[in-house]
Amino acid sequence: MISYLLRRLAFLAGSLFLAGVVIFLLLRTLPGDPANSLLAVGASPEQIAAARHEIGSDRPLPEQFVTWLHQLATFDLGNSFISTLPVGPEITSRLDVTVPLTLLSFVLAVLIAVPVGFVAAHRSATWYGTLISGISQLGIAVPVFWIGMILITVFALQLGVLPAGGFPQDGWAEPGEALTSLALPVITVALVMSASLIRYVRSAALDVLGSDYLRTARALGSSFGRAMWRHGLRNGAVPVVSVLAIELATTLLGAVVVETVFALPGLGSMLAQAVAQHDYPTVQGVLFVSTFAVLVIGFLGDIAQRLIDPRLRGRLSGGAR
Amino acid sequence: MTNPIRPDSVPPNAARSGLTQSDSAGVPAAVDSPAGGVPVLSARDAGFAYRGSPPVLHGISLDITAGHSVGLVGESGAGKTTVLRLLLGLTRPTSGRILFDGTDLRLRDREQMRRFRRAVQSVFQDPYSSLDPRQRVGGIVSEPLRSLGLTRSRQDDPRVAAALEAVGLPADAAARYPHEFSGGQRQRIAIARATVCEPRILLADEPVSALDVTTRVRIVDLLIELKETRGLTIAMVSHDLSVVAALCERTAVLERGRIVEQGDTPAVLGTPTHPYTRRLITSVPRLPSAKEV
Amino acid sequence: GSGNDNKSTTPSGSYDKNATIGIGSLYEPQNLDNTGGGGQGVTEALNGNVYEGLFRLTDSGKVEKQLAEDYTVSPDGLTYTFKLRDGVTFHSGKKLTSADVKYSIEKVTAENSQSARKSSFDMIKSIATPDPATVAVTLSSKSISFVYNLSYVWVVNSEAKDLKTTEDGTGPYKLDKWTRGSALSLDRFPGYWGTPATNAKVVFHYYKDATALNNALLTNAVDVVTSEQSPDALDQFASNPAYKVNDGKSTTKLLLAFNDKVKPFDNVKVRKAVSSAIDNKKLLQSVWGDHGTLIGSMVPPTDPWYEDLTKINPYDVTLAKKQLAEAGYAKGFDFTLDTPNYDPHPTAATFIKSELAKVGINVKINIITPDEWYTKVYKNHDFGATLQEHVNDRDIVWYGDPDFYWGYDNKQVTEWVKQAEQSDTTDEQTALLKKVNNQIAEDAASDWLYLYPQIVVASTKLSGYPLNGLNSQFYAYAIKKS
Amino acid sequence: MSEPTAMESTKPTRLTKPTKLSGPAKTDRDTGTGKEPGTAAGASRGRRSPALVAGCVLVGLIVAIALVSLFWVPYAPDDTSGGRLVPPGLPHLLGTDKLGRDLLTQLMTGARIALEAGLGAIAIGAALGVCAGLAAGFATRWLDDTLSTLLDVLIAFPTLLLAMLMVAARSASLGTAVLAIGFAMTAVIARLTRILVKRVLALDYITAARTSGTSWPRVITGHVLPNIWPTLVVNLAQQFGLAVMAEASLSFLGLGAPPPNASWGRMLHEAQATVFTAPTGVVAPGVLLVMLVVGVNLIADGLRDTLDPTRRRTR
Amino acid sequence: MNEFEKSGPAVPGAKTADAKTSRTVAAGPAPGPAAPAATVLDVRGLTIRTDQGRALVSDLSFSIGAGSRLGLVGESGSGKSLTALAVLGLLPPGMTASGSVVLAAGADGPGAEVVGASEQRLTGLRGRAATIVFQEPLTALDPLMRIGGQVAGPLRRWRGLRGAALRRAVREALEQVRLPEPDRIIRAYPHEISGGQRQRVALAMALACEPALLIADEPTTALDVTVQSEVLALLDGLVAERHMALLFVSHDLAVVSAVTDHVVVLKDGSAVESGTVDEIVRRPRHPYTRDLVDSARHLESALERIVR
Ligand SMILES: Nc1ncnc2c1ncn2[C@@H]1O[C@H](COP(=O)(O)OP(=O)(O)OP(=O)(O)O)[C@@H](O)[C@H]1O
Ligand SMILES: Nc1ncnc2c1ncn2[C@@H]1O[C@H](COP(=O)(O)OP(=O)(O)OP(=O)(O)O)[C@@H](O)[C@H]1O
Ligand SMILES: [Mg+2]
Ligand SMILES: [Mg+2]
Repeated sequence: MISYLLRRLAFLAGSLFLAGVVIFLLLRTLPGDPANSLLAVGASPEQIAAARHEIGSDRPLPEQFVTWLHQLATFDLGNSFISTLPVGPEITSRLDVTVPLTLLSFVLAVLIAVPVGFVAAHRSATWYGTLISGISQLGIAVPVFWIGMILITVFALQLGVLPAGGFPQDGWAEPGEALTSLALPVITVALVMSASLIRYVRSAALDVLGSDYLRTARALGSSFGRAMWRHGLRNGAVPVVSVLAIELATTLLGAVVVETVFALPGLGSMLAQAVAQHDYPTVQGVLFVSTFAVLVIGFLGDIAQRLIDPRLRGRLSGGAR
Repeated sequence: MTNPIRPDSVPPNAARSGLTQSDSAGVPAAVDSPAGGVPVLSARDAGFAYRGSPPVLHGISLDITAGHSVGLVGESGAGKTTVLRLLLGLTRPTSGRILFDGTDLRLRDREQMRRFRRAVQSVFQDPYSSLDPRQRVGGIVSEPLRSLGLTRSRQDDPRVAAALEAVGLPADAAARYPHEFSGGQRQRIAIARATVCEPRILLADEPVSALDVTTRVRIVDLLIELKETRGLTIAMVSHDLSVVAALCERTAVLERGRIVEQGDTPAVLGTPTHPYTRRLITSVPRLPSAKEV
Repeated sequence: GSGNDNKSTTPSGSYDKNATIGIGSLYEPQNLDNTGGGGQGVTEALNGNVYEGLFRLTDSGKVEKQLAEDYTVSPDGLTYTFKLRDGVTFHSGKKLTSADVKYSIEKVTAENSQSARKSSFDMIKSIATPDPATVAVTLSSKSISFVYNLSYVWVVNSEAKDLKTTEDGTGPYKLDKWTRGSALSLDRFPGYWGTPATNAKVVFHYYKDATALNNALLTNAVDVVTSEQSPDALDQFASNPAYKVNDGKSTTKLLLAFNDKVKPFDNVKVRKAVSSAIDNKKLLQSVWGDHGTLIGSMVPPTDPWYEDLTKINPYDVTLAKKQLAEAGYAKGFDFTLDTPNYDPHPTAATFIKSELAKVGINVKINIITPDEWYTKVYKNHDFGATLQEHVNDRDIVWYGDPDFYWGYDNKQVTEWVKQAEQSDTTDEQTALLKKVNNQIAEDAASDWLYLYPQIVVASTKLSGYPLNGLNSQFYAYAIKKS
Repeated sequence: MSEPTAMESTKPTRLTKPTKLSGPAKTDRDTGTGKEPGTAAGASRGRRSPALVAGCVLVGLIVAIALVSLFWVPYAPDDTSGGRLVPPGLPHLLGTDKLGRDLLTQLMTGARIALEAGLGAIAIGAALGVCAGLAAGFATRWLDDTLSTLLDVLIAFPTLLLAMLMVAARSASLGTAVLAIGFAMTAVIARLTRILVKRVLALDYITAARTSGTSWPRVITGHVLPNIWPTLVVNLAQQFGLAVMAEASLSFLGLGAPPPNASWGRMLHEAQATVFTAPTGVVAPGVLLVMLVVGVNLIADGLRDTLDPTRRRTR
Repeated sequence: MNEFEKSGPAVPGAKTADAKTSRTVAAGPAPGPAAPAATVLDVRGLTIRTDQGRALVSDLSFSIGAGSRLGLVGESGSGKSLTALAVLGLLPPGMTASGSVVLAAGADGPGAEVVGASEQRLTGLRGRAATIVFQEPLTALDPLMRIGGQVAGPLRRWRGLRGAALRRAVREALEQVRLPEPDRIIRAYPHEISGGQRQRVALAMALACEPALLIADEPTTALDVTVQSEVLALLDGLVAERHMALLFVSHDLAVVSAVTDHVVVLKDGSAVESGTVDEIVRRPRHPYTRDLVDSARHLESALERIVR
């Protein structure tokens, strides 16, 4: 396990560097002049040149890359082309919204999906088993923004029980208010996420239900519930955990839509804006932090899987499937 | 070609090599090749290790001579399948050599490989995974012919029909899919595929282990028949000593990657010297004798 | 402070002196420096609220004295001497001096300044500070707009360190907190030299999406929306007694700008035909419902030289066809319309396409990013026609620049524009620019599709908010909440 | 020599090492009985799956609408003569939008865009993904380790992110969106292909083919591809649904097909502001979108049952 | 229970033949309608259908008395495993059993009907009245749980052991089935031990329940011959020691004859013949049985000639 951890960590570092290079090159090959966005329509060419010089986009690529790497090494993500303010602190402040949003949605989705998915599998022959599968099928097909729009219309505009969007200016200094403003977005994301999770949980549960070890446990006199608890849960978790890691990463990075609908100052909306403005350092910074997060989530997912499943220990790659 | 030397004709003790022999230094000579001449296929002091694992085979020396079918017995994990893979040219030994018709088998030599593939064919244990479910039987059986450039046709080649007939399958089988056949019939299809290009040697990995006793008998009979009518030489892995006794003139006993005993079957199984062989023989479950006590 | 000129919002009797006003906006500042790329949002939030100039532009477009108590102009019109108001302190506590004013002007004209107004100060020769209360600026040529332009110059503390995330101005509010991506809050500044603000705190809440902004107003998360961009949602406010929809005048014009130097738009008749073929009224109606105005030219009603010129190129399809025939395009022609990818341009482009189809002109819509627009259209003049919104007031003068992107080159107009700037009196300036205005309309230099409405939607509890929001400023200090 | 009939011994007696039979090989073993042990649902599904039929009906409807829109729509797509936000009725069956364009017309052209987006993305994703997956499937050891971990990482990057980057580079258009979605899909398809290839390669019939002298290219075309395509097709159908959704989301964010094209996502975005005054604008495109995606998912499920009856409903 | 605790190292199964002859005398009930009082399992007219109504097992009847051994023989797919599962009420979902399966619930109380019993009732029966060892030792054990934990499950449940006593019992249970290095195996995961070892673990778990009836569904088919004979001998010894009844399922007549005294031959889900091992092997009456016996003899003969 230790050697696995070391190898996996080395891989993590390698991926991160690679991702850095890819992100950097990707952004530099994009057309469009960042300096353009700096200036209102009335700017003179001299002003643009000056602006370019200031942000360093006139220097040769390798030099820019080295500068960037150097900054990274000192935990500095550079300054935004547009606002000229440092990128790092802003990302941190945005994470205050995105991370709780993601984690809460994730937890809620798991809380919904695990029991529901299990029932769908255990009772797959009954009408409500079919109904659950049907609803989750439908849930996958409904776009996030549609659910968001409907929730806003019902809970914020009609009933007026929850805010329609936004996030308190003081953030988590007022936990109650912060939680209330995250309520609808979290429900939205959790609904969408659980729709697809239910299917994974259902299929994992079906595998468990048909497994020999469960049958053995029952043959030895375990009640069904006990056997499920002792054996089913962990075995079912193996394939689900690898999916969970991906879902978590996807939600973390895919928060753009929900952040737009709910006007949340999260990482997603920051990225969307930065992309539109060609604000390379910001895009770069957000992407890098996201990549880091994805890699770490993947890493944790792998570790979790290996903790659950002794058969995987020592194998570098290959999830449950 | 169709005159297998009766194993009984060789005196038991003369035809046995012990454990010590394969341990001796240098490249051991083919152990007491029977009077058949040059072995078609042989392993010389071959060792093998799967990448990243400790070696699983050590100094394996084995000859397959025309007319002398060989049975490879041993417990699970002893390395029987691995030996077969080496002999099939699927992997290169990590040490030692594999010889085909007396020359080194070179996996890159296209010409030699073509001759080799034509001469050496294989049958596997699991009749379910060894046939491509999405090909018709005709396509499956004709595959060696097509791959070796002996025919272009998928089903119409007379050799396909002949091969199917030889294994006791109806001619219309060619147009059907494997899943329409039972385990025993599937194993027949596999044998038809292996014999369609008239190979000299058939390497079989537990060809009957997956079958019911009744079916097993029929397949063994079929193999005996093919030996006799076609002069086929079989090299077979099996943990079922009865099958080895019925089919093979010679037997090699493998234990933890080493050949601990090899020689003519009656000698090895009749008067085993190695304790493992002895244990193997006493372990075989027997029916109560036919006569009432 | 300076008087409240927000006439149209009736002041209600009693109000909460310690109210917090929530203001919803789509324009978040990039940073807090208007010479360093702060953008439209920083003007909206800080101009007049946190920072003040020597002069200020009222909501109706008048220029008033603010930090300048008085000023004189030398007879040759080249030296302006400003006398500063006494007793003004910055939020940091420092007293305002002439050095700060000099510093502030130079900040706008500095080489690395990103101020859009930078070029309007090109004629400044020198700035002198004979005593702490006096600033004398010498110009190299006469500039009638100088005082007006000074209303854009924020007077900042010359000793302030970080003006990008903090501030040090003299206005009625000081910055409480700026949470990027989310909100910016201002607190009443107790040491303000003038009339204190009528509320204790204002919070600008920023939204990326008009619908989200409207929802915020509907759920009382904000009290007022500075500039409504989603007219479709107005019905729900108009019919609700809890809200008031205020129709103000903006300075933002939507232009169908021709490249006047290339075929077929180098032909006045073609331009006039196109202008006449498009039913601007219907376009405005479909984009903005009953809001917004048609002006028929480049000048918004808040500019002193405004005239209603919608008659010059009226909507008249037969006339359009006739003019096309006269220009030799009886069968119409094809052209590509470079359209920025954000609203309302694509919508307008679709509309124009369907209108012009009726006179046989086939439009190909080419959607481009703002970047591309800047490079392709603005810099390289590589286009036939384009759509663009022009937000500033007093920007008719661009028609006097033959090198501007639309390539309108009329010697007479260029001369008039130059003379106007050199005029001695505003009347003279106004008369000249009116001539310019008429001429470009006659030439159909562009098709001025419409003038945006400036719609402020507010809770009926609120009064005293500005309505026109010229140049996107939003004076919050007179807002009262009952 | 009589053999037991196929019916009698559909299950092998395994006497030695447990051989884990997986996916494709297992597939047709049970087609004999047409049943899947352990799942009652599997047993009740006949050869013509109701899911498949329902899915075909839904998708067929959308396809029909899209096809009709090629030849006929009630109004020209950019005809603005309808009047602002006319409620449903005659002559505008579903009413008009704020520009006075006919909603039905837009919905119909939107169907075409949705299908184009789905098909385009799938084409790109499948072409690249299957090739990459094959390569990784045949790669050994560290190369495979690297590739598969790389794919894992790539999969975690959401389609939207990639699309936003590409849109930033190339400006919003249907082509860009499709390209981006296709690229994002590549990793998923590649990973699946890799797993399927690995599974098939471990089976004896591949070894048999090799010992028959069959060359690698012929092993791929003759054995690997035919045995992985059913599962692949099922997955591609699912990805199609996701692609359609992704396009709608992009359009919703204003990064998809630009305005004259009436993408459903964009229609939803535009209608957002008028949820109360003109609800048809929000409901109609949403319903069609859901119909299409549910339809392809049903088809995927149905295909799995018919092409691949033993595979449990994974995902 | 006392017996269990007292029993030292069990007799190795080397003396199979002796044990068997003695047992045959103490013969349990012959499969037939009249079941004596000590019946542990009584199956009457058992029919198993799929949810489409196809009968996979039809009208099967047999019974087993305490301490006796019955073999169920038949080729692949003949319904042996389904029968075994039906006895425990563990049929896969969608399959239904009809007829009657009565398990002796207590020492001499009235038998409990399995067919149609509630899940709760079945849970009470499973383990104590009867339990099963499956063919596939790898999949029958939970891959994610250490062996120790898995063996502890039934011990805790049936003998109420906790803490140190439980740990000791687990170790003893593993020693009973003659596993080498029990301490290592306790900590091992199923994939870390060999097939034969796994099957012994499964056996230990089943024995820990101290069932009245042990069902062994092809428990050795996945094993090597050498290991197979060891496990068979072990099973033989332990069952005898505890005076358990045994239902042994296999397709291999030779294997069945090594451990049981009575045999039921199954073909296509119905019994074609039944009787003592000797009768079946020496005088098969039904052609199918004859075929089965002949095949086995045929294969054996080759080896017989050499080994004698
Ligand atoms: N792909 C592989 N990678 C690593 N080790 C392997 C691999 N395949 C087999 N081994 C190991 O090599 C040894 C010999 O395996 P092999 O399959 O040749 O045995 P066998 O005698 O055929 O066994 P069986 O009777 O169970 O088929 C075993 O210890 C096995 O674990
Ligand atoms: N879950 C299931 N659903 C449908 N049919 C099944 C199921 N399980 C088994 N069968 C069928 O029931 C019949 C009897 O199966 P069973 O497993 O009892 O055979 P068996 O005698 O144990 O065979 P083997 O020796 O292969 O284990 C077979 O035809 C099999 O295909
Ligand atoms: Mg093997
Ligand atoms: Mg069975």
